[in-house]
Amino acid sequence: MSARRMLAAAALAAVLLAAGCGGSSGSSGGGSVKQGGVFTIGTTNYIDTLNPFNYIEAEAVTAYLEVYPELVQLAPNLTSYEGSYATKWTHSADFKTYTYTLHSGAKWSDGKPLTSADVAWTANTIVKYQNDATAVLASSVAHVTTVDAPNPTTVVFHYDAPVDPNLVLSNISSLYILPEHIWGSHAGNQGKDLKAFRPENSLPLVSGGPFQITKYEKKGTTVFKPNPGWWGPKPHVEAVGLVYYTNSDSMIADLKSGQISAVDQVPYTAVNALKQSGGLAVTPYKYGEFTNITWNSNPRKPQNRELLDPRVKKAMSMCVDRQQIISVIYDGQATLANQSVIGPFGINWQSPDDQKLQFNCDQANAMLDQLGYKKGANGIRVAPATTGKYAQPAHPMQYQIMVPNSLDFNGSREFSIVADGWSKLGIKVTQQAGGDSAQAYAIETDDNCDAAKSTGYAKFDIALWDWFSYTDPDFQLSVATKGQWCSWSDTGYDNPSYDQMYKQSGTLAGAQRLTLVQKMDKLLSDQWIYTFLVNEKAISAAQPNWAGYHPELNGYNYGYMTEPYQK
Amino acid sequence: MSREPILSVEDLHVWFDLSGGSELHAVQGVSFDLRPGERMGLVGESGCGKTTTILAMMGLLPSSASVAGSVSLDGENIMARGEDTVSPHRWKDIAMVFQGAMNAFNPVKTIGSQIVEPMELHGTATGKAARGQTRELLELVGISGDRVNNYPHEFSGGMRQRAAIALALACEPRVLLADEPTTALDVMVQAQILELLVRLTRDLGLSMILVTHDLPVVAQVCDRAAVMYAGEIVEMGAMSTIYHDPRHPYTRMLFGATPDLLGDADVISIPGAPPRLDREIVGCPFAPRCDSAFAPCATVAPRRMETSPGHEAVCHLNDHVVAKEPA
Amino acid sequence: MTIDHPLPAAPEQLEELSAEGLGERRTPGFIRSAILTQPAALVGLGVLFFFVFIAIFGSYLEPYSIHDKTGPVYAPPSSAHWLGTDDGGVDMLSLLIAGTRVSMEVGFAAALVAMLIGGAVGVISGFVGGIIDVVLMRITDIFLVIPDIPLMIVMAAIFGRSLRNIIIIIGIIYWTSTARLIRAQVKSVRERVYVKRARSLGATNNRLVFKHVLPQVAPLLIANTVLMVALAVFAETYITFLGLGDPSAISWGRLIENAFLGNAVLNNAWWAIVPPGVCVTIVILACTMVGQSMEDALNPRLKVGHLSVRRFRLRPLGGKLDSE
Amino acid sequence: MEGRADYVVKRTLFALLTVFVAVTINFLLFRALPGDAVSGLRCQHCTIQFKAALRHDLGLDKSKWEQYKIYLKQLAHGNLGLSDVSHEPVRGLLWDPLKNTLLMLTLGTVFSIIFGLLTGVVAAWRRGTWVDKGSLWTSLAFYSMPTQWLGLMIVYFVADRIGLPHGGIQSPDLGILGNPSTYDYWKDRLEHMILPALTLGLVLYGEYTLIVRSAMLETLGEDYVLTARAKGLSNFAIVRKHGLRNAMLPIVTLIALSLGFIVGGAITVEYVFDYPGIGLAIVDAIDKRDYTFLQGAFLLLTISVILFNFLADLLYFKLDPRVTT
Repeated sequence: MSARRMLAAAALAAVLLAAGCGGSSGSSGGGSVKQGGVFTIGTTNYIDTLNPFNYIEAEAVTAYLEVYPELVQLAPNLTSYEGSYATKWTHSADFKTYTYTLHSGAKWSDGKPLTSADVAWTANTIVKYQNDATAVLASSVAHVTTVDAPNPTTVVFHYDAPVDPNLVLSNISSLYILPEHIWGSHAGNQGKDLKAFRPENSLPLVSGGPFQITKYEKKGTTVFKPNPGWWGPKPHVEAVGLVYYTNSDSMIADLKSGQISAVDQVPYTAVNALKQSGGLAVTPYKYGEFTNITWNSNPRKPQNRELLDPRVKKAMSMCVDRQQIISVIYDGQATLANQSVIGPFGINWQSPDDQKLQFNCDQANAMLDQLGYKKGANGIRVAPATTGKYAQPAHPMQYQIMVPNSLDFNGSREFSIVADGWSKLGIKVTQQAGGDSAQAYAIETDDNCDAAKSTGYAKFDIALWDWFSYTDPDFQLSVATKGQWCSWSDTGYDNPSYDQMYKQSGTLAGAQRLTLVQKMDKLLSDQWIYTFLVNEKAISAAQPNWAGYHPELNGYNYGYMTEPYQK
Repeated sequence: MSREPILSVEDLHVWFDLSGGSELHAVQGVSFDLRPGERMGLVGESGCGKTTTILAMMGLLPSSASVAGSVSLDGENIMARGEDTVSPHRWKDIAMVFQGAMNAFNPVKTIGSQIVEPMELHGTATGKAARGQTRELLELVGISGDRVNNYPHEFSGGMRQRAAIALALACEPRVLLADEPTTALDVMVQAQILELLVRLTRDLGLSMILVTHDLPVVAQVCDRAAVMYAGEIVEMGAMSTIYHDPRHPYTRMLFGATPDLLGDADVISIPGAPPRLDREIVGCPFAPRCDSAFAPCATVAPRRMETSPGHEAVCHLNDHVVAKEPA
Repeated sequence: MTIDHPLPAAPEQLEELSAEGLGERRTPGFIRSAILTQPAALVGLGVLFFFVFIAIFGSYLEPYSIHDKTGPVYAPPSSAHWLGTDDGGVDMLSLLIAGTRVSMEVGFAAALVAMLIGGAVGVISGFVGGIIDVVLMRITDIFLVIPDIPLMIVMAAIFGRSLRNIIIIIGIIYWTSTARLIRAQVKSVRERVYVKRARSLGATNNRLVFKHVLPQVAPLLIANTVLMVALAVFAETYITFLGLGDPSAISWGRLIENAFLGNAVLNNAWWAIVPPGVCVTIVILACTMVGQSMEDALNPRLKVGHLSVRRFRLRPLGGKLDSE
Repeated sequence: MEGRADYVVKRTLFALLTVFVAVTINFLLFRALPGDAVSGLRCQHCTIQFKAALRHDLGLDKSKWEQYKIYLKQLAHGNLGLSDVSHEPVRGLLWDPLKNTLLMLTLGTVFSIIFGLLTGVVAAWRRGTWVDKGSLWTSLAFYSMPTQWLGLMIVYFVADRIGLPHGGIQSPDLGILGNPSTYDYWKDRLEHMILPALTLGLVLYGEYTLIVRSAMLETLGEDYVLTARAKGLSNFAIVRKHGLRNAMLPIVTLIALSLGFIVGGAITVEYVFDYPGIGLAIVDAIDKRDYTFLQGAFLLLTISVILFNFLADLLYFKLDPRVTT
């Protein structure tokens, strides 16, 4: 239903988007740029609040990038960072101090000066209440101890450990700088008042970005108008309208009838219809989502322990027809995924030695035969009895696969393709509905999940899932640590030596970090805690009289709204 | 009894369409006269066609019915063009007291408003005058005029029946058709209602047809009686003649029969059941239940005979007694 | 309980109408004759049998697998795919046949659950009477007022998405009207002469219920259950459409949901939208015709209309006499 | 007359009892979920200690009975709790969508009641004619159609043809460059309301026609209608003065009982037409498993249906002088 997935746990939503940012390096050159016009973008995600301490929906970030300044943002190539409010930055040799030089003469839209004091106040406030009121943005200042503002155009971040520049930039790009003169009075009550503040109640919002928000309707239209005091490249348009639809059908109908200018994500099932209707520019673009099978990899898992064996998981993975998934579910708009947890945006960090996955059911059958999983009378393979601490009796290989209903592709259909493949191996699976990802997580982790006692991850076996990819591998690698148990860990993977490597990776920079990251990536790949299926492509559509619309910048770079122009 | 009849029914037939295309011949050639001030009883078992007969006279049969014959009021055939000719006389000249007065009143309207309704409709009285008349009518039937604004459910069964009589008198009709006016009332109340009807017809000079299954009641109230069986009048004559000299076994048996003990059903304790009227009847329709049946009864339909002046019967027993047919 | 009967009755009326027209003991062939004499009931029954047949033998009739892409996405109807394909290139006819199985299963099973609960409550309430009757009927009244669909949504959202849950939820939400109807019937049967006689002859309650009361109540219960099937099929499409259906079951409701979520409208794929809804509509109509005909036969509550455009007709006497 | 006062008291008590039962069901159902609102939380700082503290804050560490009492007390103050997703008060979140829904619902219901009454009365009056048969089958058909499917059909076959939007509540370009005039605003709103209201109206129309027809048929078979005819009233006068008023009794009850259905229909209609009312909010809450919101919405819908049933009881009381208990 919703094109981009809703992030259920408020606290960590920011982490997912941490990689976001980039620069608007004037890609509007060439062709005639007509100023003015109203650019309306249809979306099936909504801006749930203009208070960044409280947001859950990814679409809120779209708004923050346009009204709250960031030091850096992801460049349009989506792989490196470029300056935004910061013009340049340096770090100390020990990677523990980062110094940013800021634009001079910047102003908030109400005429008050925008200075390093605002940056320091925002960062220090987040650090101060990071375990509670500001937890949503805590990852943007991970490891930060204090932030100084020695002069109005310089800001210095102090870290408690060496942190790789790529990770720092990745994190800092989601530090939405707030006007201290507005927000300063709302930091009382142990910071709890920060969450209660509703900036949307007094519009236009005091903005330090390219746009001001003049109208906000949570599940309606939000209107962005250029901020006259903005210090960066001026938007071309007279206004941008972000229009929310719950129903992609009426969104596309409005696009076809010319009522909206563009749609950032066209559902896969509507692509052909749009192409055939003609006139619209339908464009696939780079997107970070990749899908996978999640295997419960908790070493203390009580039942179906044969699924802890990487060889079994590999064999089973070999009989999943990923081409069929691409053609049936994505109508061809996806590519085969690498067996790397780091994902398509972090391709530079992936290990060249990761597992390769071929579709070959015969070989998979042979592998399972060889491993001693014989087929029973009913054609279902039997896992032999085992002894030891986790002894289990002989039992048929039949499992439940959890399919959360918030996947943005047709999960049931993917399940049936997976189930079809495995039935050829003599393995029977049934679908277990799991609500949205939060509820599915709750089922995975169990009620009594507790990393300290190593309880949890005892009941589920397999889930269908998807992840969003970032340019920095830190978050994806952290998901497999015990530290993420009962939180972002969906596998229950628990490997002290891996955790050790992860800890170490946080204190390395440059080539050293790359080597270690690749080693960790390969380890996870070999363990088959995930089987990666496909990398999704996203498809946008826009009216032919518009140019400069770069949907891939949404959530990463303010150019998303400043660059579109009428031809 | 020499006066001209006020109402005269001649050879009245009623058929009902049944599903499947067949017909039910509910009334089969009924003829009788009603003279001014006369009270006539129409007696018979349930389903014999007595109610259908008077509904036909009022033109109140449903669309599944077809009617033939004539109903003359003061010599004018009001059945000549069906609804068109009946409707001007309805309630103004001929009014009716319905069976089971329980449901004859609309439960959500006051008694008074329902009595006023026909007055205003037919223009006999309007507004204040109509309301005044209504009070008088209620007083006339023995109900306090203060109760005009009561709802039907606030009346007892007997009172409701009285109110129904008042309703029937609203437009000062000349003929009153009373369809089982005392069914479902207890014996004391029954007697009071009958007394009221007798008083009213006498005082107001009304003619009345009393439809009932209870022959003794007719004997109490009426001057003349017509006994119906299987859609036909099988015996008709002055009450005293019929009472003393019934010329049809059915009439005799009706006098002997006691009403059902529970008193609520239109049941008469004569063994057997009446014939079905959707089929052709051979011979005398009563023959299967008759205690005096003999050879011709099973095959030959009896003819109407005048056994004495003004007394007719349809029975083979009279074949040898009287030779004269009625005109 | 508002969509159960096309001619629904108010609670007050339920009592009356079932008590009417039941003077005598019914013979076992009653239902058969009630249905066979009414063309609408016959047509409805025929339609139901057709769908039940499809449901049972559907797996032999599906031209393609419902998991495989056997044609292009949203291919229009053709000789290869009579009803075209859906958003995954899956054959619509096969999906429709598979959907029949699940929808009919839910329909009949849920109706059965409602019948069992409603029937039991109705029989106990009507037969035992007294305080138990009062309490049970008060409960029934309350559940009659609590809006069923929101309750159904909440229960489905809470108890999880499986066919079994849906069947149970529909069943336990729709028992109320059955209970009221059956109670009124049982009460009237209980007062009948032959039951009283049996009781005075010393029959036990169990025997009375199973030998005398149930056989008399059964026709109405069956009629009610048939109507309930319609309701359950309807409810299933509803729950499923809101994303609360069994994710692994293809039902008609699921196909409607798929058409909606799969942008069938945008793709001009009427063949993905029209058939499942038509099937649901036809089955509900069929159930209504059968159930209603049976109920009408059991409760001849519609009297002669005293009001109609056509009044009685006059007939020339001669014609009639000729034919005599 | 005493009995009539009793009636009002009894119906009031019954309505209150029903509300109480609904509230209790609401409490119990949502407590039947595995775990509680806290156990599903996932976050970096969601330690066992943090969760315990939160449980304490939310009163989840108390006994179910204590929690129930607190729940009732909160409800009495109109407090429906905080949304599991947005952490805003549910009461506030219900209000905006409710306004939208009420508008659309009123339009659809008024449409269906007016047309349902008209065709129902005419069908009963012309019983057995082609008018009756035609309207009977039309209403049966509409009545048998799944609401969401009818909505899709209307989007597919009707919307473009008559130039009405597929969904939403206002045109996306309305009001971006300044506020639209009141006329433009309401014209736009109405255009977006027509199709969902029509869909709901058609389904209800089917039901109401059937209800009205059968109630009228029953009434027209009553003895007092025969009396009225005997009195000489015209058909039209009979229908108006005796038929309709009396048939209104069952009609009022049945329409009140159908409110649950209306509410249910509104949910799918809003979903299909992307109409941001309470139904769409419920669909969204289902999708996100926002149980506190669902709980609040369920309670709101239930209580309004109970309230309308109660009002119908009072109306019944007004219409029918007989009611005593």
